[in-house]
Amino acid sequence: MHRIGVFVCHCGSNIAATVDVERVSNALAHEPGVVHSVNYQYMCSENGQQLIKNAIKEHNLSGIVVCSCSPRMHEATFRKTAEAAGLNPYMVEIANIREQCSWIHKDVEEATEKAIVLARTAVAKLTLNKPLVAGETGVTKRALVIGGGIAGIQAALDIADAGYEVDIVEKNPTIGGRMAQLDKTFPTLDCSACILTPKMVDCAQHEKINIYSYSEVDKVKGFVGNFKVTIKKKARYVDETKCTGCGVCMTNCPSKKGLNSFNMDLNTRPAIYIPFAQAIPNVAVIDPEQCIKLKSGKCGLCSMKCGANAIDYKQQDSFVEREYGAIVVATGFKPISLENFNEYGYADNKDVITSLELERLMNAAGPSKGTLVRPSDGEHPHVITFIQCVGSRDVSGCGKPYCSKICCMYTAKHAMLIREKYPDTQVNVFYIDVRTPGKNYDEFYRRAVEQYGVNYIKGMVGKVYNENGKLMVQGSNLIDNEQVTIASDLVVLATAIEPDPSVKDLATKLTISIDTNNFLTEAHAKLKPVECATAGVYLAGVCQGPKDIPETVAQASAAASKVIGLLAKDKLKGNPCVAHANEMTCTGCSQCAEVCPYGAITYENKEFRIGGGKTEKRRVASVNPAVCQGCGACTVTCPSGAMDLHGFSSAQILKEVEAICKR
Amino acid sequence: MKKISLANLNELYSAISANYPLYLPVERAGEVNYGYYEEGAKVRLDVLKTVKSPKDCFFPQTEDLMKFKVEGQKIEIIDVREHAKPFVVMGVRACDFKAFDVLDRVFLVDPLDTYYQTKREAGIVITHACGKVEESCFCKTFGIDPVNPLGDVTVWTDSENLYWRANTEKGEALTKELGDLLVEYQGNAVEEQQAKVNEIYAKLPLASLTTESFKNGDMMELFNSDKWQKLSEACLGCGTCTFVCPTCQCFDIREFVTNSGVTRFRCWDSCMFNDFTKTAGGQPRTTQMQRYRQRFMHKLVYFPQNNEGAYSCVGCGRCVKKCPQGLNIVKVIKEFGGKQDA
Amino acid sequence: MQGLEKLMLEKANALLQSGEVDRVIGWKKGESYYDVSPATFTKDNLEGFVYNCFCGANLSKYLVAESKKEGKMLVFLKPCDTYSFNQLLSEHRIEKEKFYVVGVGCNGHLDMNKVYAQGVEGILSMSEDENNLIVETVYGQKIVEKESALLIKCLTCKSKEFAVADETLVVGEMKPANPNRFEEVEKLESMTEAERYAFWKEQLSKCIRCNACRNACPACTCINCVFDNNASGISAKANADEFEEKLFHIIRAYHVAGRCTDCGECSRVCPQNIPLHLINRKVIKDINENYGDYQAGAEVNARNPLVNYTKADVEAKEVVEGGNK
Amino acid sequence: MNNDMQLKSLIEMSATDVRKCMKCGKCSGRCPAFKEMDIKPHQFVTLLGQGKVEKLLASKAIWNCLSCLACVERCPRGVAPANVIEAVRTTVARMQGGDGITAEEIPAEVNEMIPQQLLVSAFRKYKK
Amino acid sequence: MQEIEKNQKKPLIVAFCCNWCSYAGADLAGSSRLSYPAEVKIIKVPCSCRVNPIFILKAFQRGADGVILCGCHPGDCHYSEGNYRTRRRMGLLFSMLNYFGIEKERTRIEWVSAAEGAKFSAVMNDFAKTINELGENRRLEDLRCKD
Repeated sequence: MHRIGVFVCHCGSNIAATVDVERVSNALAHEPGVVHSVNYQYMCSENGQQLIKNAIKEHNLSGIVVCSCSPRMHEATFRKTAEAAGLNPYMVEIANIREQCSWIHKDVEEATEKAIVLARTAVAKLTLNKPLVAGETGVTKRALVIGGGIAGIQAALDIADAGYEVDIVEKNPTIGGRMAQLDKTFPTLDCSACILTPKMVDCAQHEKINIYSYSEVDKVKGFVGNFKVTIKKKARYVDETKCTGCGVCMTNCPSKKGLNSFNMDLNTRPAIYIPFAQAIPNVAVIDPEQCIKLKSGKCGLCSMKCGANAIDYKQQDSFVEREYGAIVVATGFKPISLENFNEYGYADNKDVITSLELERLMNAAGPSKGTLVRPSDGEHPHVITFIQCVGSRDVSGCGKPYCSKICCMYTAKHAMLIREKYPDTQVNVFYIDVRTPGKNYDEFYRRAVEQYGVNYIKGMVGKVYNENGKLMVQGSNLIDNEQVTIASDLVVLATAIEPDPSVKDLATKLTISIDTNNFLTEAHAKLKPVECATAGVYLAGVCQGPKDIPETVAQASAAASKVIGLLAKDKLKGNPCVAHANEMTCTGCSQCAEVCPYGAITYENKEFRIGGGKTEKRRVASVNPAVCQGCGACTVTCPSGAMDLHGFSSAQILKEVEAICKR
Repeated sequence: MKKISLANLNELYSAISANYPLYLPVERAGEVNYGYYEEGAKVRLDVLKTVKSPKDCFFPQTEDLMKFKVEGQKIEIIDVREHAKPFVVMGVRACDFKAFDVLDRVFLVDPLDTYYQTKREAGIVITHACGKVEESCFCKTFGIDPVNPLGDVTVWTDSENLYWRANTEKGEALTKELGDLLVEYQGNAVEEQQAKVNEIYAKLPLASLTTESFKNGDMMELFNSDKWQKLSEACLGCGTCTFVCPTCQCFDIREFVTNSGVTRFRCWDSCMFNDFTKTAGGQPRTTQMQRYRQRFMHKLVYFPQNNEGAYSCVGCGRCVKKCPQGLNIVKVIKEFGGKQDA
Repeated sequence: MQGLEKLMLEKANALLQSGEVDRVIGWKKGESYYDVSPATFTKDNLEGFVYNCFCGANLSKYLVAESKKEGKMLVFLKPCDTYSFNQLLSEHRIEKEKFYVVGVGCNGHLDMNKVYAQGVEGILSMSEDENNLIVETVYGQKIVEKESALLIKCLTCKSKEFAVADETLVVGEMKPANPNRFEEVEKLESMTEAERYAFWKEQLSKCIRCNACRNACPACTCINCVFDNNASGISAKANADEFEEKLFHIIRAYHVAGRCTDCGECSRVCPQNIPLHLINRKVIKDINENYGDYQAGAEVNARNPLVNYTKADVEAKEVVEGGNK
Repeated sequence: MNNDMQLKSLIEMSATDVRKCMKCGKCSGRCPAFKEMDIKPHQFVTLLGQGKVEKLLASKAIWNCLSCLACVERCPRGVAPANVIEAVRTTVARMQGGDGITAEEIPAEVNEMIPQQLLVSAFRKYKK
Repeated sequence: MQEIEKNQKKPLIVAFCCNWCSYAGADLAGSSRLSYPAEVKIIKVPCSCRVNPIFILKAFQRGADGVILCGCHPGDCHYSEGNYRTRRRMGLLFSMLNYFGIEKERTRIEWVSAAEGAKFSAVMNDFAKTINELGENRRLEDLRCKD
């Protein structure tokens, strides 16, 4: 039997001036189930709350309805009040008679009538409320960072510094990512390696950080606080624990024709290699496609020369299963393929290069040891032309519709560096717009123009063609309304960037959503920029959208702080207003799982009694309350009505409808 | 005997409906069911089998039983039984008329169903002899004479006239009220038609259908027969057969919350439904086979055992025509009658 | 049809004998030519196996229960029934391994009501050839052209493709599907609101809530339908008010929206001949026009439009105004 | 026809959304006839966007355009400047009446290497 | 007299508002003192995608003359995609209701953000006006409820 108490608040005159609160409390006193109904000046005040607590004890109330301001204001307050008096906090309903009644109506009669209806509706709902207890789950105090670029490194270091274990999974043989390939960084022109490699070393030496290099995420199970991840360690044919990184194997390897991907394929490397000098882990890896021993069984030189006896041609892919409380996705980017942009002659001319290739050409550790030379003939280029927005802001279907964000700045950087190092070089930049928001960014760009005399031409390039060994860059100069053709020695394309392709597969494994450009979608564009809709998964770096290094680091630290906040908890208290399936009526049709944005629904085959002493196995849905966020999408999709939502059950809402329509 | 030309039937309907609500076969949206006569209604007296039987007029598909008026914490109980005004049901075929007898055996014995009783007493029944028979008809199996039904008034129709014979005081009174509309008739059109119908009935495939095997059969043996499984396997568990049946009388009592209280009403239930007689403790019949068996055991075995051998099937053939999957009582009767159980 | 019946019987026999299947679901002869019933057969017990122009039922419905039994079953499916089979697979209601699907060619099945409507009375026996139904009656022989007595669902046949079949049995050419199956829906859409209201009010007033439409529907496979479940808030055993007539049919159509294959069983089984398929077909038309063409059951595990969305979906208002006048 | 109607007709005939243009000048950067044109390809797009019908109709460049569609092919925004030029050209041609050259007047010895498209567009472009 | 009053009664409008945007939008309308008719009564749901067609039909059965769903703007759903689902489901439901002859103006979806108090009020005023002009819901009512 219900023993409901109704408490009508005056809110000073906010409610009482338009709603006859006395009439409301009297009318409600006669409602079936109501045993106590009063009104008071300020229910949310200490005295008001005490009045409620006393009434709960005195009248042994089973639930309370507070007719007051919006539940968004004081629902939490009154739930605490109820709890303090020994009532389940979910046995509280609020009738919003201020924002949705007294404040918008002038006529006392009308407002009072409406207030009574709203109060009755709340009572009607309350009669079907059930005490709810938020479920609790433990938290595995370890985080997984997927991707070992600057985003992953920063996130891992921040989390580890807070005292939690972190695993980094990096698909390449070394961490470092794209930033390791860069020469200098804008807007300060620091050497990229100088600021990155110490962080890489920190990672390697941090007692809380464990790096799974040359590894990939294979399977993800579980939910926030309790992920179970299977990591695939690809065979590198070198025992990581033994290899000292001395490099003897590299010098002795007879198969030296492999393209050096770290150097953007601009030069070659041996079949056994360490990607670059400061690689972390500083351990060799064998490219099985290139290794003579692995392909034909002959050779074995590296094994013979290895003093540490680290070479293991029989190594296989291996799998480890680890548990994590949180996951940071930091899978980074790659430049887009230029196959749709024949007009720039990238495929046909060695001297048409991408900006990332230029980074390697200018890098002291690069293929030309830092001397800028033309890839075709090793000559010093005298006229260099940059083309911006190659594949960015392109809705024609050939490129990407978005702005890649970093190109304006790095092109200015390149132009400036070249002019500084080789003052005899003429540098031209074709641009559509120069976009330089950011601290000291526009100043940086202006320096390129004003101090270094870089020739910025507003207009886009129509085509690049080779004429007598010169690259003819034909484009518009919109300011002069002219078509110009610049004979250049080197053409640099500011190629658009896109999320690393591995992210698509990963998104499916993590049940996180992906936009039309394959960027991962954050939970809220403004207020939850590093969270995913799937609880416990966070985003850092370009996998979420184009960004430069400072932004990436900031986001990585933000994601890390979210992870730390999560791992700091011993128990995760769930929202008890979650979905639940009635196994007796569930048919296992799987429609609910299809609409669940959180992947909270799974299916299992369960045995049920069907009468006559018989049983049958049936597929039924099961909701993980720790993952469910309580949107209710599944409840409407379920044709049999087996799926319902605590706190907003179908019966409760129908009862509200009934009560509202009663007149 | 009196008669009226078919051309003047609308006048007859108007005259009757002037004094009584008149309930008769009416075509609506392409189907013929019993409905109230009103100006412009498409009366289809010629149709042999209405989709639903006329049992609705005494035992409607839904019927309010009582109301509870709730005000605050006060509850008032309201009796909704009205003093029933006389009404006329016209066009009732012999089989359907016999079905009233079956319903009477259920509702008019202790405990008396006063809702049914009130309507039954207020109803004036005009039966309509069959001028043709269909291959799905088997009323004679249950001793019903399709060409000579009773009721308060019996009518016959041929291609020209409607012939009218009052059988009871109620019928005589109604005849008198109609005055000159009906004229005296002395010919033998009725007898000729009767003979012809009987002759055709004899030729139809179900003419020789008999229920003898059920009369003498052992109830437990019939119940435990393994034939039921095969007979019922296509049954979808819908209620078509029970809802078009003129004798099915099961109902459920339910409540509806109105704006001022609660209305308690009853509505037809079907033993074919999987929640039939479901209670907190469970269900007596959990499989469709059991439900299927119940329906026919009831009609052909249990009911006769409790009612001096009267079957609760009248051979109207509606289930034969309407079962979506071609199941029907004829198949059951033949299965148990045609071959002796081993 | 006799040719096909012979092939089917041979196939059933062969598969039962070889042990490939343990059971067969097909049709069993009735008391008369037209009251054939779906039935299961086992090895050495194929007596009464029949296939004629009245075998219009969709056998897929029975497979939910059959799938729970031991052993493998041979099922004969017409092209339209194969879509239901796939849909049931998608919804995990049946297991493919439990069935050997033989697709049978189809040129439409007959509606006995339409035979009666042609003045056929006092039927003694029937037979058929390719184009005609030959009826012996007490009044003499009557010939009914099959084309004139097709079930509504066959008149508006959606497809002659087998969406799934381990093998097919087709005798002669199948007539093409009807490309204009939405015509009747369009006719209703072109009416005014008041006319449509009157149309459905009259049609649905006939509904006796026998649940035949629901129970025959291969998409309605809930263990406990919301209309039978007192906890749902809408359970009812009769249409106590005009509102409930509409409620039942709206919710019924809505619950199978995106899952309905347009097999037409709802209309076929309705004892009051309410054109129930026009409700489901309206939903299909709306889906096709607003969210892209979709045929439920054409592919296993295709994503039902009702559990899908695109960010560019039209607003609800446009869906309403797009079709209806 | 007044200015507004002419503008409407030009927009319709162009069948391209000039508002999509982000003014990058790629069209003009590609155009092989750029130097001969008084109004440049990108300007056709801009002028139509600004509704400057008179300026468009007075353009001589419409007779320089080769209809090679270089400008259309790689516009990053999917705008078709050649469509605008074609629309202006057709409008001007219609205003002039039907005195263009006809297929019969093409000498038999025309080089087979000349693209068909060029020939067909020539019928519209050149007056007798 | 009572009979006449009954016939002239004001229409009843049920508004389902999602907790995150529209309910907050309604609150903002309230704190901005932007009035809308008292006939509008709000039911809070976690997300517009929680609204089952049964709720809407039930509202009409019990005597509502109009039903309106309010949710976050597409793309802004707290649960990221709930309102997209609502849009599809309700598109089909409303179309079906109209196919049955129920006046299309009786059902509506509006996207109202937590900042759009003014829009909430304007929408409700407009919807109430539309329903007022349409008059009582006769085509989807349950006469028993009037008892």
